[in-house]
Amino acid sequence: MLRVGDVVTAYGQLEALKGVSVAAESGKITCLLGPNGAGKTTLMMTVTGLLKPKRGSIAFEGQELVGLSPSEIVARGVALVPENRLVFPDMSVRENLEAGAYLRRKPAEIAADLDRMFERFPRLKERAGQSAGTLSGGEQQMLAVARALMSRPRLLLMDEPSLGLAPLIVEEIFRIVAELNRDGTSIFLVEQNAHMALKVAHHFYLIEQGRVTFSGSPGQLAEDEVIQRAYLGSKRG
Amino acid sequence: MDEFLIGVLSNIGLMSLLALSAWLLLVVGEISFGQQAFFALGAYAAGIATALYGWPLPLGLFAGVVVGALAGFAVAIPTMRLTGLAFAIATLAFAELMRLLLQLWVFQREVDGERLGPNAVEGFRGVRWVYDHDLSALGYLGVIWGIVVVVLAALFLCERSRIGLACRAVGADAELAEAQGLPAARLKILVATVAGGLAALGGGLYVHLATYVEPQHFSIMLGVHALAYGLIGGLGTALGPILGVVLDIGLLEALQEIARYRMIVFGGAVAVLLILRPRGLLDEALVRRLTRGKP
Amino acid sequence: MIWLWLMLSSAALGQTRLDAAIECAATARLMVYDCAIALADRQGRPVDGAKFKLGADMPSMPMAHNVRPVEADSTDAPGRYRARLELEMEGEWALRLEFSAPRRDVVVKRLIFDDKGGREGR
Amino acid sequence: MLDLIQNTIDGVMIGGAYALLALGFTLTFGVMRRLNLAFGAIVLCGLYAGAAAHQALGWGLLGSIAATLAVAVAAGLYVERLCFRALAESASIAAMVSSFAIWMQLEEIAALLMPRRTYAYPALSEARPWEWAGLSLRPDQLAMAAVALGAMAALGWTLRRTRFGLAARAVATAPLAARLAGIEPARIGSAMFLLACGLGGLAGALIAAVDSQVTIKFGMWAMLKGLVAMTLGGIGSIPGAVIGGLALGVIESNAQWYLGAEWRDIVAYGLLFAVLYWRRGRERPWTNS
Repeated sequence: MLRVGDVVTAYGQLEALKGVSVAAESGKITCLLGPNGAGKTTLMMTVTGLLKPKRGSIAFEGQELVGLSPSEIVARGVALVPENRLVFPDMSVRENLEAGAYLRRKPAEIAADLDRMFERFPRLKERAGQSAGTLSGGEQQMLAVARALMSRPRLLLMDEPSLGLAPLIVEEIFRIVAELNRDGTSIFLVEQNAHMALKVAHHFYLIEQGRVTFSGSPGQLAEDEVIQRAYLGSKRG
Repeated sequence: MDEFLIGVLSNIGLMSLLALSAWLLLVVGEISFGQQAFFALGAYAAGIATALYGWPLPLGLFAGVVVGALAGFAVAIPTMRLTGLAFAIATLAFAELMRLLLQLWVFQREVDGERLGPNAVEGFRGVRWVYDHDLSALGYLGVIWGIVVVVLAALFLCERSRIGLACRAVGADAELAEAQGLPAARLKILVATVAGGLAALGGGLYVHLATYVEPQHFSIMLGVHALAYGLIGGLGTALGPILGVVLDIGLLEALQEIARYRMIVFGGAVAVLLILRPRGLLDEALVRRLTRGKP
Repeated sequence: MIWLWLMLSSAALGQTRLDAAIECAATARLMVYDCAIALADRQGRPVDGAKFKLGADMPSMPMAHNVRPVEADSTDAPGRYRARLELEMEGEWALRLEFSAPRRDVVVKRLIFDDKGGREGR
Repeated sequence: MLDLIQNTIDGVMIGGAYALLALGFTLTFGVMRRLNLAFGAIVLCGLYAGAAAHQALGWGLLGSIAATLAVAVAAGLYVERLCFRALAESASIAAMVSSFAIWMQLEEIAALLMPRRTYAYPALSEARPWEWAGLSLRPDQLAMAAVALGAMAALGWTLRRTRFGLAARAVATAPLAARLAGIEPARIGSAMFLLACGLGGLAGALIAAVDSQVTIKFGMWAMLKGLVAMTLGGIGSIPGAVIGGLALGVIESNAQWYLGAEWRDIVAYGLLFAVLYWRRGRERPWTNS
């Protein structure tokens, strides 16, 4: 469904992605594991059009995404849950969700989806009128996921959903990830938390210093080694 | 030399000092809408010294510089903890306060049977040291540009010194510079003090050329022009602000056919220029390329 | 060097200072004014034979609006001169009389210009 | 006491127009993080167009206001394209200086086309002041305040209840997240810029109609009042702009009454400096809006 081919993305002279090729299959959870600074967030921002790659191609359902604006990419059905639970802190929970449906034009469908989100995330319903900045970290992460879902993506990208959250909440997040996938959303997530990610992923990649260094199913590589390389990278470890 | 040309060249020199003052603050990353206040203080102080107390011009100018630098220091202390737009508006508030207070200030003495000195909105007339001492217009032009050259030379020396490098670092990223152990706040206060003195020097020279000043000379219009010249000419070198002034007042004013449309041409040209070169004609990158390979 | 030269330059000259009264009338051409200037010394006696140019500066933006100075002509009336001035817009202008005779001097007058002419005042 | 009440009423009336000017700055600053120095000149262009329509074509109040709004928005479009749209995200100083250059340009064009000192603008109302219990109320000022209030209410509704308002607030509070939701900040910024110019034009038209004239100095005046009012209420805050505008009006009218006309602006700027000092000049784009 998503094919990233030999993508190079640079900040000035510095190449953060040095030719990355990954793929996410329809109906599956694909996971990209790697340490800080390996290029995970850069890849997410490149796929969503926030960064322009120097070269390479990104095809979604056979259509090229490189050159499209973030807004056009959202419209094609790719949505990102950004790192650090980037919500709109001064807007209410409900408004955050409405903003997620910005590109959709049918009020009735949006309202139905809003109800569905409140059903899935009852905590958000309780706090619908509250401003998002007052939510706890876990609640903000739920909100960020729900907001991305409001654009009705066929592929949901997630950038380190477990970052900075308590273990119990991390488990809940991954339970939701698995649930969403069961309901038919394809998911591509980047993580440092290999232990949790390997539990849900159908396929995973390792990325180190801007290059993909392993590709396979969970179990193909010893979990200890994956964890080691996902946190520290192989060259330093 | 044609008198008009002498007049234009004199104005370029004077405006350059004010533009350099605003440029110095831009180098450390601060936008000031208020350098005209120090220009005003310099003009009033130097004018009072020569016209009311009979001091010689050099001493009068020096008095102006001292007053301007002290004021620059005094304003910098409460404003330096502000950043960005807040700092810019604080400098604007100070400058407007200064101008409004000058509109109220009467301080007159009888000199040779004539009452002289700041007279509220009427302004400060009769600062005629240059005329009383029969200094020609060309001679005074020499004085102005002599001073500009000395100031430029001093700034070039500073640019290569440790303080100069530290200022550039603070301008690029104040927080990072501070993390590296540079006293960013103190450097900014130092620069604001020097900038105050520099603007005051320009003001002192201006009042002796014009023989009179009045508070409305020093409105925000003057200050924002100075700021714009600094950016248009380029942030990379002290020659930048001078280039900015020459382009506006010099080039376009001198071409009398288009003088009436000066701001229309210049305003549009500046907007286009800044799209192409957002840090001015002589920006840091160009200056680095030009000076590379030299000792 | 410059300082030294300035310090050594001549001391204040004893002189008679000039005073000027200016009134400008609008002409058929927009922004062109005929100015009548009356020169007197401090005792109020008309001053004849002066040579000066009339320039203008906008107090709201000093150093930028340089109107090219025009030579003033003497008239038959004692102490009366005239000059034709072209401005950029109506409003407040500081007119600057730059004398070369009887001695180098400057007199600045502030006038407000409108469609009828220019008068001293605020 | 009666004086204080009268001054406060007068201050609130003019403060409504100040608030609109302040909102003009705040709306652009919130969405674009840019200062539009050409704001006053844009308003001036609109007012000159209104005055020209009144003089040359004999248009009345509503026609002149319409001309003012139309030309202010057109001038705003020019400034937005040239100074803001074209400059990259990091060049905020360049955008500001560029807008200053266009301020000069617009003012020069205005002065060349209409070089007179003052131009007549259709009066808002020539009805006599109402007197009540020693207080007097000018109907035209009341109308100005009412229109300003109406405009602010409409703006509030737009920001809270429309898709555009939602997007604008999203861009103001978290631009990156907004882009990820499919919102295009550049497009929202342009629209907000034009809306701000329209509000500025409306404020200018109201003030010119109360004075029934306009001069070339109006642009600078409008810019300073807007900037001061915005900063008094907290840079970038929408309720702050409204409060700052009203506060500036009330402070000015009381200072003028008790201290004299020459102290009016001194008090305002002194207070501005103090507020910046005490609040450390925090920029709070659109919080609590």
